[in-house]
Amino acid sequence: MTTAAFLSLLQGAGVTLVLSGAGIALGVPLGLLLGLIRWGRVPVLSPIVMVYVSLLRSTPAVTLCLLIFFAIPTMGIDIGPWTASVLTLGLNTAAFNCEIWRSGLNNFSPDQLEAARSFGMTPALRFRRIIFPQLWRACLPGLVNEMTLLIKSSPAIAVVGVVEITRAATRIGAQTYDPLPPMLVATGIYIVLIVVFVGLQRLTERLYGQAGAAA
Amino acid sequence: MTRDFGVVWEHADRLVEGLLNTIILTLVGASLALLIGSLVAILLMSSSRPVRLISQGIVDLMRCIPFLMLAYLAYYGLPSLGLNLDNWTAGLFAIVVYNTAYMAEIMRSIWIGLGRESIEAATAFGFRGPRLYTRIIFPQIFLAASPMIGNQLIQIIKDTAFLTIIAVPELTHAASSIQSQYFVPFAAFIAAVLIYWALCMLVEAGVFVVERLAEVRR
Amino acid sequence: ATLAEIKARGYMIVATEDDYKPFEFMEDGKPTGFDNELLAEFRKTVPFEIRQEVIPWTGLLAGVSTGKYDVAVTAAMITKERVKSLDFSMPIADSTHYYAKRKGDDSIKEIKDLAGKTVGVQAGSAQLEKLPELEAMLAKTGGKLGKVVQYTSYPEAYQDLALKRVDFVVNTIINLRSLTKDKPDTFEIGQAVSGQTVPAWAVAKGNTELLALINSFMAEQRKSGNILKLQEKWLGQAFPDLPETYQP
Amino acid sequence: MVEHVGSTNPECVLDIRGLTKSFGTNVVLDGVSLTVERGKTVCLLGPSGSGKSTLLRCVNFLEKPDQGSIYLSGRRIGMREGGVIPMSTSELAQARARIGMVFQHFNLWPHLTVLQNLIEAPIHVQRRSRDEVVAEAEMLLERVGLTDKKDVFPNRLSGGQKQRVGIARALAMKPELLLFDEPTSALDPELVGEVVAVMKTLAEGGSTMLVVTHEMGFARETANEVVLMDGGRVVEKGQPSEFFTNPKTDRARQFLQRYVSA
Amino acid sequence: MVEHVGSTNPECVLDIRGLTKSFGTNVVLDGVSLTVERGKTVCLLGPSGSGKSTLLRCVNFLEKPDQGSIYLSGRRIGMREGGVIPMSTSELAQARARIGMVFQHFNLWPHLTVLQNLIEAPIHVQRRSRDEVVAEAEMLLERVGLTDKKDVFPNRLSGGQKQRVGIARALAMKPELLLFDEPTSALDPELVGEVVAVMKTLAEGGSTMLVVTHEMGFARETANEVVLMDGGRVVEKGQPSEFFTNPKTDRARQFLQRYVSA
Ligand SMILES: Nc1ncnc2c1ncn2[C@@H]1O[C@H](COP(=O)(O)OP(=O)(O)OP(=O)(O)O)[C@@H](O)[C@H]1O
Ligand SMILES: Nc1ncnc2c1ncn2[C@@H]1O[C@H](COP(=O)(O)OP(=O)(O)OP(=O)(O)O)[C@@H](O)[C@H]1O
Ligand SMILES: [Mg+2]
Ligand SMILES: [Mg+2]
Repeated sequence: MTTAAFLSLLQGAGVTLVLSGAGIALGVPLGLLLGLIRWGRVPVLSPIVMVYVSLLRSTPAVTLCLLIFFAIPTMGIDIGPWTASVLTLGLNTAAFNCEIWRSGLNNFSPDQLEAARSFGMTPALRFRRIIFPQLWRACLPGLVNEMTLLIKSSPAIAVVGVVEITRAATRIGAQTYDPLPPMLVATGIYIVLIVVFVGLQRLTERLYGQAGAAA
Repeated sequence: MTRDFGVVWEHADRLVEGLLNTIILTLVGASLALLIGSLVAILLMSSSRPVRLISQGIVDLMRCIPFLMLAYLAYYGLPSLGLNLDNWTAGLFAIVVYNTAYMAEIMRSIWIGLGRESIEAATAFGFRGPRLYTRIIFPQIFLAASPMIGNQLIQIIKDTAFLTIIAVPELTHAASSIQSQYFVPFAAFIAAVLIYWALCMLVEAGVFVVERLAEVRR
Repeated sequence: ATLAEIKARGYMIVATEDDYKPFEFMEDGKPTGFDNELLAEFRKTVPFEIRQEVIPWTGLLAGVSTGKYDVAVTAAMITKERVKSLDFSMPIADSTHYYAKRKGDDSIKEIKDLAGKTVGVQAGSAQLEKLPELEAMLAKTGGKLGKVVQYTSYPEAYQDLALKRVDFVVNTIINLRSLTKDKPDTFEIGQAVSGQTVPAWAVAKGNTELLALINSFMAEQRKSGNILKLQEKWLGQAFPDLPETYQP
Repeated sequence: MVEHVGSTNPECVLDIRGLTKSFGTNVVLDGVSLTVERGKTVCLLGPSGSGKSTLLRCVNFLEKPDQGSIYLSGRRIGMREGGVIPMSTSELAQARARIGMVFQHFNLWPHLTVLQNLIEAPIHVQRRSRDEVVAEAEMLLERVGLTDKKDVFPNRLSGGQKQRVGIARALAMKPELLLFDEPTSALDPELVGEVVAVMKTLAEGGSTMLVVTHEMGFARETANEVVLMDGGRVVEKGQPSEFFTNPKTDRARQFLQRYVSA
Repeated sequence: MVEHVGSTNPECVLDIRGLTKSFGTNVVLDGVSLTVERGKTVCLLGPSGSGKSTLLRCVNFLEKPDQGSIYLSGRRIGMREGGVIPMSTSELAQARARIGMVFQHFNLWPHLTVLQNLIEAPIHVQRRSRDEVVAEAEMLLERVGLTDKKDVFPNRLSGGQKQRVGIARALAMKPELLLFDEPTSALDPELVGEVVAVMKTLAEGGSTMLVVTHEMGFARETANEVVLMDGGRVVEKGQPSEFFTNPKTDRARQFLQRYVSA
């Protein structure tokens, strides 16, 4: 493999990182919002979220991306490949994150909530001061798991012409008729990217491990 | 659009064939991943530190490799080591190895929270080895982990779609072949999504049933 | 968009592929190949800007038919199914189908040897549609078509041919020539397995004015002989006798 | 009985009138009336399932009563004046902040240190100044003998220490009324003493307390009044000296029996 | 002290000799010797942390003792005869099946119904026939008064009911010895009585029992012998009548004090 080819893979890695990061930044809070709606059994919205989660979890990312990129513009909203990619990754991961947040909320100690209620905390204050500081720690392994899956599913967005790692590798393979070496290098890059996320998770767990244990 | 769906309908037999292959891959892959994942979970919970660290390392590595790459390497990479698997074997191999890691990690996380009490009682009553696992520990893990195992089963169903790259004729393969051959851009994919959705709802229904079972015991 | 709309907004969007050597592929991050050089010529003749999107085959024709892109600047084979929703320009090459085999594979010497052997093609491709023609040829000598393995793209199919997982791959002569030029020690080209097939650029069905503009450019290129030079350079052979129009 | 409006006795901190509460068909509280005067300690006794916890939870409206009214220092809780319109969540939150509650299982917030547990609600609910609250919290920790545990997380404390933090946390709100729900029954016999001692000093220091407990020793020595509940009703009320030595009802005699044998 | 081999008294079901156990530098058992004769009930008393639970856990080898030996009906536990080679896990499992254990927190198996909890170990560990075991389990459930809860999951039971199931589960193994670790201390005062009653009938029915408890009433009325532990040692042993009215050591007097005030 030539240096130029390697550089193009690195460039692809940058694209993967930026788009995955944006997808995570969209999907994690959105998932929390959806999870709260389900947890709080908000009338009307809750069943809608349920269907959303079911449908999006089962839609392959490639399909979702094609639909967003080609179908939404026919409704008169113009959408670029980057926007479509971020939407694809974010909307998809939000569905999975909704379930992760929800199971965290379901397992949240009713005793502590009751204490907070009896101390006069309003729902918003309870969420901000009591629930969330503990919830994110409990959900972190699940969320990071999902982040790794998101990065891995990101090659799907190549269908709209975004050149991320896998696409860059494919291009090199198509030029040289020898797809294996670029694929191997790409795999190495993925491992490096994802190890960073998993490592950050481990680090956070260790930092907060002691305070996070149940009383 | 209706014409497009007509075209898809005409070739429904190809979708059905793809669907069957997807189901076979999912069933075989998921069963093996659950089975081997249980064994790996035992290693992850081993009292021996080296065993724990090594199995943890392998599980983490699998979670870092994209599934697509794993499938690709199993199919195109292993031959250079002299191991020439056909696309079905390579695909299944990738599904099993990859999901075993996730399943094992899921079961470990539940196992940790299981509480020592019931396991200690079992030991005190003379349970050990395989019986301790099959009678006391894993039934409780499966009851508690059903939502997460369900999540992973859905991942397996969707992972099978990646096997199209190594020419395993599953559902997505059939859909994309219909779409580009007869040029029905959305209809074929929408049909595929609906079929995938139906499959995932089967999984969700299963999770629902197990969750009810768990709830009466909780 | 129609020609009027394109002129009004000042630019046209074309879509090309990135892994379809020798027609379009990426070299050091830049699109190159036959179609890209032809596109460069086209750029010189039009009074508006041309924006280029480089995307995988999967979404390409869908993008043109939904109006996301105006022209598919790629070697899209003209087939019965495609003319239902797309309009094709003058053919840009002749891409009759041949088979390629492993170099030195003596079990395949002529068409009839292909009977019962495993074949690799791209899923949903025009090539796949040509297989019935091969089946008919084999039937004449009492043979049958063997197992068909479909790939998402050709590089994987070639890889499997080298690994002996398939016995031959069917693709256009142009693609195969490019392959054997790069890997002369591994692959070798056999005989034609179909009648004449031609690729062309495509626009959305009914976008007649735009098609006319493209066709007049193509006619120009044929007249000046420029297109023959490009064919010689990229496809390894000039095709001076291409038809004006082609009915699949 | 006609419901009279407002409290007739200005010394009445808590005034519960005709409280009724059912879960489904299960009538858990069946017309309970009860008052607690300023500075007094009332002990609520009764067998399991008699509705003691439910009564406490109704007082700060963690459960919504079906009928009846509750007045805290003369002001209605849960309902706006008149008793028809329910309070908004923010009004309810402010009302709850006037009542301190101590739980059987402590219910400390595990992500906050001991000191942070104490100052959390005063700062964020009562919006008092941080400096003032911290100074006060430190005094409270001294009072329950936990100054050295200030910056420790709850999981590092023993049960008795946790409960003392729980009490200090309730006190930090400067509540008009303190509710205790079996504060010692999750503790090892060893550790009960330290918590009871703190509660005694509170009672003697003039706090107004309503205490559900199984600690007969505490009730006998510290309570100003003892209330026995059974099946959602108050079956006997009285001075502890009276109640323990000379119970008026059969039910009370029967109930006390159990504690004599131990 | 020279370790003698085998039991000298054939009536001795449990014979513990010079048991020592440390966790790190913390010496939890410091040379404990103790015997329980067939059909007798021995109560083990002592403050929190004195090593009572650890002693019980050593008896069925849930903890491995550092030194000393344990004999069950004359057969060494945890070690093969000679005391050098440890038992294999399967030998250990068979030995454990001869001892029934009742836990403070019941430790029922939550995924199994009450009946399934009872028959699980007899069928899968002792490999007895299912029909026989079920018939017996139903009799046991009748004995602890829970026939109607047969097909219910443990989470639907009150604490007292759970513990009665825990006892029946231990009995279903037909153990030679029953160990109880504070079987009533996780129960509401209400519910203690029903469990103590079941234990009394067992003791009177001739079961051999070693009971760690804080229930002085049970110890006084039912035990054949009372053993007081402190700091990992046995500090006093004796008949309950002696022990409770006229303790010989200061430590015992001090210990009993705490229970008088309650
Ligand atoms: N949220 C609820 N839903 C349904 N029933 C409930 C609920 N909370 C309490 N109960 C029922 O109300 C009755 C009274 O319960 P409560 O907890 O008030 O009793 P208690 O006197 O505090 O008993 P204990 O001494 O066991 O704490 C019980 O029968 C209980 O099952
Ligand atoms: N697994 C262990 N690791 C380390 N220390 C332990 C372990 N188990 C018990 N200990 C320590 O051993 C000592 C005795 O514990 P044990 O549980 O036997 O006491 P106990 O008499 O049963 O007390 P309690 O009445 O509180 O149950 C305690 O100091 C305890 O902290
Ligand atoms: Mg209660
Ligand atoms: Mg103990």
